[in-house]
Amino acid sequence: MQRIGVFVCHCGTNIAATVDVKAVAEALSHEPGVVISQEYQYMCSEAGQNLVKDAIKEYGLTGVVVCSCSPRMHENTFRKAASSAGLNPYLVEIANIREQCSWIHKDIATATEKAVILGKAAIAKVHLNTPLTAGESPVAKRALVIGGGIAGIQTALDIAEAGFEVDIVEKEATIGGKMAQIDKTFPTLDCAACILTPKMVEASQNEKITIHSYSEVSAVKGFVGNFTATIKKKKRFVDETKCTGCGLCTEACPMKKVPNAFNLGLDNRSAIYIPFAQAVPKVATIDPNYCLKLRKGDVNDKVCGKCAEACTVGAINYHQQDEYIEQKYGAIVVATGFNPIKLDKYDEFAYNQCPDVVTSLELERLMNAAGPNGGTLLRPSDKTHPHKIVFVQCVGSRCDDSKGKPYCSKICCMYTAKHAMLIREKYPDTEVYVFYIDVRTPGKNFDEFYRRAVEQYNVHYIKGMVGKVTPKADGTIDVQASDLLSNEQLHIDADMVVLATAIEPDKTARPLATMLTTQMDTNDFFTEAHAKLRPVESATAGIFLSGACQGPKDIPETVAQASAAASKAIGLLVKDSITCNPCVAHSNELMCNGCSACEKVCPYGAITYQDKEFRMPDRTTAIRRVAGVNPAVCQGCGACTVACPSGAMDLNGFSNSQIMAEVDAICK
Amino acid sequence: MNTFTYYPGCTLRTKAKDLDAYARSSAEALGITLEEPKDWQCCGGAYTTAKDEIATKLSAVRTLNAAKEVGRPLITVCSACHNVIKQTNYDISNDEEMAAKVNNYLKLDEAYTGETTVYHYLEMLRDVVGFDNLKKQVVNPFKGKKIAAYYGCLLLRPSKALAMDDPENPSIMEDFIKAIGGTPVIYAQRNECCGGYITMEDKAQASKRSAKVMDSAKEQGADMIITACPLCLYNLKKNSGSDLPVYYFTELLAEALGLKEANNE
Amino acid sequence: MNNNLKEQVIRSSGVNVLKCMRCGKCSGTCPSYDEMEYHPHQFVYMVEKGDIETLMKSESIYKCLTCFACVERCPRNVEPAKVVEAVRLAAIRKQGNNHLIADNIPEMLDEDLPQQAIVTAFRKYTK
Amino acid sequence: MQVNENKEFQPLIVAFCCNWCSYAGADLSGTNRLNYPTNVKIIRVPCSCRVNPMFILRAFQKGADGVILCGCHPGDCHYTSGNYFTRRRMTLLFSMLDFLGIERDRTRVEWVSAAEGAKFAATMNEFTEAVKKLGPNRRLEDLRCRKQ
Repeated sequence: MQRIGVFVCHCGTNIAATVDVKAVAEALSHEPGVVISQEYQYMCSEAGQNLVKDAIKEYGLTGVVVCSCSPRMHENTFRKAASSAGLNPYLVEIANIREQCSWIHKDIATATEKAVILGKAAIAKVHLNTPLTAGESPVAKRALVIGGGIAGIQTALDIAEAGFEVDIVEKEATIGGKMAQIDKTFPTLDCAACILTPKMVEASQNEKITIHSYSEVSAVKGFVGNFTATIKKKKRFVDETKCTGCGLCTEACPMKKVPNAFNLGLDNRSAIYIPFAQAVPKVATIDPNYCLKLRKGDVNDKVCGKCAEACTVGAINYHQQDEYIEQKYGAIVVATGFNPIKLDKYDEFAYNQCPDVVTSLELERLMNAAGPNGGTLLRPSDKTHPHKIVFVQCVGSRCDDSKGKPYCSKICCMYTAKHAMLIREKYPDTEVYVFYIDVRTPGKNFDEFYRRAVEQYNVHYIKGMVGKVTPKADGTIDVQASDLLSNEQLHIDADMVVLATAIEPDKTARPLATMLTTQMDTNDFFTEAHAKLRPVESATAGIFLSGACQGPKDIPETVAQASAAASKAIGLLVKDSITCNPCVAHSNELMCNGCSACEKVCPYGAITYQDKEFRMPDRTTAIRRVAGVNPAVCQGCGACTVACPSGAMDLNGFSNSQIMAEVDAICK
Repeated sequence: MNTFTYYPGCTLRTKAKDLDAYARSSAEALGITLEEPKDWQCCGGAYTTAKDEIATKLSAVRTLNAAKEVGRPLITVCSACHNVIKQTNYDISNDEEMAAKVNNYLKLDEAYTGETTVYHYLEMLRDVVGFDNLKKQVVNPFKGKKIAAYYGCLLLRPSKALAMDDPENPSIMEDFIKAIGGTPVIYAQRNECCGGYITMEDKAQASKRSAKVMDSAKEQGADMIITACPLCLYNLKKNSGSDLPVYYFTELLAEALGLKEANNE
Repeated sequence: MNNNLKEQVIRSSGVNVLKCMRCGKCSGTCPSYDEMEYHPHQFVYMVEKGDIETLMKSESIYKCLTCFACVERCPRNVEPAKVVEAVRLAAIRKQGNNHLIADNIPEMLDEDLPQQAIVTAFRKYTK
Repeated sequence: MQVNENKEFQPLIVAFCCNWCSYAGADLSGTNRLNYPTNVKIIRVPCSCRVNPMFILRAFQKGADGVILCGCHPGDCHYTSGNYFTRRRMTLLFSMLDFLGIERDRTRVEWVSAAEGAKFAATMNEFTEAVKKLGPNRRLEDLRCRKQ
């Protein structure tokens, strides 16, 4: 006779506000086999877990049902609790009455009714649960970091420091990411390159770190401790092992009018290029969209070939093809970063019509010593020095969904204060105006920094918003804006306008999330496993999050999170093995007819056939061909169970009878 | 197939005959038949956005329903008519409560719920005729002419309902200008209001607005400015104090197609 | 504060004034700003506060050109012009509150003034 | 209180969700507080390919009015190829149900990734509406299973 305990969680008011937890506990207490049914404020707390443990001992429970949050959240917690009280952990079932009930429904009566049904289904299932023992699987001692910006670099360095191999996969020709494009950093105003480039070099020289630049992750298979990733090294038409980064090819290249992506198109580069002087790896790459030879379509044609002629080490290879590398990893860290949004929907600011209306990132390049003007701030249109600059905050941030991004991009207030200050410092004759809605400066020394811009550098902060930007024939820009405090509409005759453009996750993030089976929010930021308590882990085991791919972040926060993600990854990599999933398939040899249907559908090759001797009813023996499952290889998908025509194949933890019992309980 | 219901509106019958006449003759030359619905009424000139206004929306619905009954898309020329009719059509398609109230009032044989497609004449040129095709039929191109397109507020906004073009960086009139051989002049005030009906009681405000538009176009080197709206034309001509010539876009179209003299007799 | 009037204006405009984040872009873009005593962002805020009568008495309601620049550019989709319209309707719907009197029209006319101006002004200013 | 005789038909909908994508997607719609009707009851399976057609028939027999099966997008299956099996098996099953006169709209296969909370909620809303329109399942329901 089964003795089942039911525990209903309030989750504070998360569940209790919409589900009448007392009624649920009461209703479930009448289910067959239930010997105790109680509710508690926080089942996952120690006191809550003790309730479960005590009940297991006191009532000699043979099964436990916890009605609480998603099993993806706390199934393990309760399994551990049961285990510590002497009950096999796989005799615990979770009814998800939070994510799939209280959080999505509003009406208490119907939500309660649904919670009861979900509880009944879990009880019906637990009746048929069998004790399972988990095996172990080895952990591949290597980490994959996707994205080579400051987040990816920091994570890789920390993991390598702990003694593990790390691969960085970066889609651009160099690592460095957005930070490499930034001029100075707030709130200390030190130069971004001065603090980033040594880290880039460190990463490239660290023997534990392999950098795959100009590469993408094209496939990921497997599970925690045991991922297999396919890395596509895109053809760059240059042999990385030979190229010395001397730059002779870039000088020889006759195609000089390629918009320089590193400088955001503010100047031009050659078709064969090294993104910037401190690029890592310092290797040339040919842009096939502009290269005269490659555009021709036939590389054997006699066209151009100047770069190959100039190269003294024979690194240029017009015949190079994409290369695919397959590698096993124990842990994966996502560090795909961010981009400024496109400003097509905000042309009242004349971004597409006037070259002197720029984004903040473009301003970084315009002010950078390695930028298009060698560090002198000049207007892109006529290369003259601007004397009046207007900054517009919150362009595309805090918007209605249909217009832009609903979130605050977080970094703009601070970098705008930085820009304003740097300009006033270097060009005291330049007037700087900042239109703001709110100045948001939470962070160590942040508000002090902003106050310095106002008090020391006399930057004009105006509470209000720019409504219309009109480029004029004389080259100046009429900025029409409201000044809410003086209640007037202003017209400023500016020389330049800088838009603090909202940031969004990189476009590669969504397909990557799908590949990794990790969660994302509606803005395409990766979702952490727990907003407060597990901020650097994704809900999928073995996948960790680093930097702005998880939400807008400044550099210090990014670095902190990168190191946190690294420590989580290291925590996984130091283990020699991790507990495997015991919910694997098994075949009932007496029922198996040896048809091989299961073997054909198994994606892991976990099923093999062997001839076995069986005793037949009339005391004879017969040799029969039957299926066997290797539990270390089986991942428990269950494809075989459906393919099996004789019903011999079943899946631990999700057996035919268990699922049928759930169906029956729901439909009763 | 290329027959459309054509709604001229009140002003095109009186003060803006040029806008109307050249629209008709050009359409004919381009192989488009325009049929006026019977007994049309004035659209009201301005769309009342208030949810509790029903009577002011009825005349536009009658026009839309007339087009629905003959099963043809509706073409408008005047920016104001276009704005009123298009907004009415948008709201009646998306606001069930309004659709119900309107239909209760009108008691049509079959309820009208936004079935008619509404084109502005410019959209017809772009989407039905095609600017490339138009270009081929131009006999008097405006070569070397720097023409500033004036959209005003009515053609583009609210963009959700009008859905003609990018509300902040439109190109339909510029593409039209290119098709008739001219050089479009881009200037920032092209999608700002001319002052509109405020001219009735506050000439100063209308002057200020229209002068701003004209100055902005002139500053960018425009030789002339074109519009689709009689009220814009009035404000820009009479109130701006500018000497920049203002024309209806249909005048230029007819001239480019070699029709203008014929109609000017 | 007049709750009835506030409710009427909100219902009639269909605008959720609580969506406003008070950036002032509507007023930054308004072509009639200098002619208005109360500006678009103030309309939204004063309706939220329920201070409608002040707005109804102000000439500002007749200065809005309904050009929809504020509607188009509002980052939060608040649609201030619809609020202005609703307040104006609340004012002119009152008996004897027509802002435009038919008898005065002839002196406003000139030979080029299009009909459109007259019908539009009627729509905007009278009931 | 008067009993409302025109009380709207509330269908019973069973949703099978794969653990890796769709179940996580369902959790995400919860985390984002995206509503869908209580009619939908989710059963967690490791992979959509774990769903035996028998489970679906059983659900109909026991009185479910609609059954929806959700898995990872094709090509993104956690187990590499499970959802391809699902797609084939369900095509077959649905055409059989068709043959039996079960309306096609009572069954559905939908791909919902772990990142698509909004899609999950939208799908469930839409599916519930579709099943509501069809009314109660009569063809396959075993009346002996009907609750008293």
